[in-house]
Amino acid sequence: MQPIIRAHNLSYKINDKKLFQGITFDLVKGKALHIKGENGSGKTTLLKIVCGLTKPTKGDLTTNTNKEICFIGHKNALKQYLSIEDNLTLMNVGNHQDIQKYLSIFNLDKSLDVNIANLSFGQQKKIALLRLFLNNSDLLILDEPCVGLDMNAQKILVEFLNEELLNGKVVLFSSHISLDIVSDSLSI
Amino acid sequence: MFDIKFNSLSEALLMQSQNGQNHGIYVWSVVLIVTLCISISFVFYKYKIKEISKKIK
Amino acid sequence: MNIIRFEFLKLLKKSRGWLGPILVFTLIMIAYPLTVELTDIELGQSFFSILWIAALLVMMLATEDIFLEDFNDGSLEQYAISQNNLSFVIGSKIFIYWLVIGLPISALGSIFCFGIINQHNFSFQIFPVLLISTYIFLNVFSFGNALSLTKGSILGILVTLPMLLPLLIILGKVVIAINFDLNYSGFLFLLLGILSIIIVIIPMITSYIIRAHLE
Amino acid sequence: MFQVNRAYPYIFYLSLAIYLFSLFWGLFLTPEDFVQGNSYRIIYLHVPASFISQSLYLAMAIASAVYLIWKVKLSVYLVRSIAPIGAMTTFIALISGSIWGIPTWGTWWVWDARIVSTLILFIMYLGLISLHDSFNNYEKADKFLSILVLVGSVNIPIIKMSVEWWSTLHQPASITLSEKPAIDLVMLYPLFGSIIGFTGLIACLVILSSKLQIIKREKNKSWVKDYV
Repeated sequence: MQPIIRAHNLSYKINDKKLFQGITFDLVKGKALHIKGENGSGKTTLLKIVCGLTKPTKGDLTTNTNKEICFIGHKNALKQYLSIEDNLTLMNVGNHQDIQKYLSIFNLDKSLDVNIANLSFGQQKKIALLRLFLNNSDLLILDEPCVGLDMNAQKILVEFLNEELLNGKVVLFSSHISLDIVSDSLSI
Repeated sequence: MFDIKFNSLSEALLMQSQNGQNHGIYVWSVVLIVTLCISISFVFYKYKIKEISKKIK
Repeated sequence: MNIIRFEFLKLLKKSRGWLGPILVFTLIMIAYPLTVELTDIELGQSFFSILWIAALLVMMLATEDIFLEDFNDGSLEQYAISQNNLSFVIGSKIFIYWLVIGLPISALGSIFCFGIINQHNFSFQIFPVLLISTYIFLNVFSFGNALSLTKGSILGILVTLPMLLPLLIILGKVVIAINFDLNYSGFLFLLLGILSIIIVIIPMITSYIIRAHLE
Repeated sequence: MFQVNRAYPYIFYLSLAIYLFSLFWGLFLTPEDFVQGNSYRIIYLHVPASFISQSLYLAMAIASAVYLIWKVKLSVYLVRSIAPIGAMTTFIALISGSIWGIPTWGTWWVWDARIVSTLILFIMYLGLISLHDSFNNYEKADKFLSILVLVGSVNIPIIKMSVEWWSTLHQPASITLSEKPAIDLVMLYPLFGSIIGFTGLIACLVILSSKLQIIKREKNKSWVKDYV
């Protein structure tokens, strides 16, 4: 089977300082990869390289997917001055079939007209994760998805990811805490 | 062609023109500015190179 | 098409983003006659220089966070990852800014022109010139703002303002042309030509710059 | 770099000698100008500087195109190291021009086409330097610098054209003044000499400045450590 992501000997330098080097991995359908590492070891950079935002200094990376990549980064991509509803429109998930389900799970369905600026950090993160829950892609890339989430939401996230893996999607995530996902791990 | 157009140093400094104006001050101030700019930048770059070489050592 | 709709929604809901520049423009236009003795001739003489400078300043103000906000909250990241063409996104962003800010300002400018110069043919002829020039200003300033994305807009302006000086010279010429009834349409075509080059090139360069910022 | 280093003193002393000799020639040996009097002797300082200020920009544009196309790091070091020197020569051209203007035009500043476009060039040089210095990530800064230099280089002929176009209407009198009177051969030789000598001196400055840039940017490389 052809791997969705094939990374070969990736290295990255910033201002002539090596961040990481010689990273090689293959990910086939239904597999997950947990990227571990200390602060500043380049986890975010590696994920950005896989997304195609950053070019590696050396090495090749091929991604084999026709659909868009779903990327949840540190930044939420939410507009502070818009309501939840408008933000969902901007995410282009406004009329997804599952949207009511997730909104009610996260207890946000009653406050659709509240501006994002008035929500707590964790609630904002939950709305950003809606982009993941309602995704339409084969490749899910999550950068520290659990920061700011309560236990309940973390459980939902893990369940969702496991389900998506069974559906044959590829998940690539970095996290400091270990999540209950069947995954290979990569330390950088 | 190659004879100096001024008879003395003070004449060269004043550079009196035919219309009676002294143009020396303009010419010499430009000369001064150009020399200063060029020499200061030479000194500056030499100093900077020395400084950074010391740091690396 | 969705992108244009989304950008429109975003800008419209952020009222300080579009109302602010328009109000500043109006205030400059109102404040200008107060500084001159109220005789019509003198008012008319320097009205156009004030008009161009005001349009320039206001466009500067308008583009201040055209990319900064999206960069800070991560929307640009999402745009760059998605299959949308980034330069198309940027081009439509600039277009929306022009539609929401540049268009009203051009209309206001020609209304004030009518009020101060009191010749209706002047204000009719100045309107298309204002439309085109505000679009060019917006394009060039968004290029500058993209360059100095995280470093404040002053730097971007410092870097791009010298490039706009030729345009100001042309605008000065246009006023003379209208005044003496010379070759007005020639200038209009010249401005349109400049715009058509800029409208293609600036989004391309800007998308390259923004990709470099996102690295 | 080592070869350049070896050639550097020769270039320096040769061009210094040429420059001083032509300056001496120009300042003392050439006859006085009929119209402008002795103040025309500023030409031997002013013309080389304004010539160099524009050709340095051209050199920067070429170097940044090379960087953007072939990703040659050395060329962007060159761009960054030329920028302050270009600013300095433009400054010299502006100052010497305005001092020259006092005796000949009776005023130190005229809104003349050449002066305004030189002033814009000066501002652009300063803008380039401040843009590059405001980024901590060198690679980003290099990219932005070279893009801006290229965009600016497209603009420079436009600026020149439009400014010239503009000032012919407003200041018809000053234009004729700024144009050089048909210059005599006796005056032309030292002018060529001073241009060549000045170019050599500026080339030396560029060499020094790019040396500084290279050492600064490659300081972690072992060959730099061996070198210093």
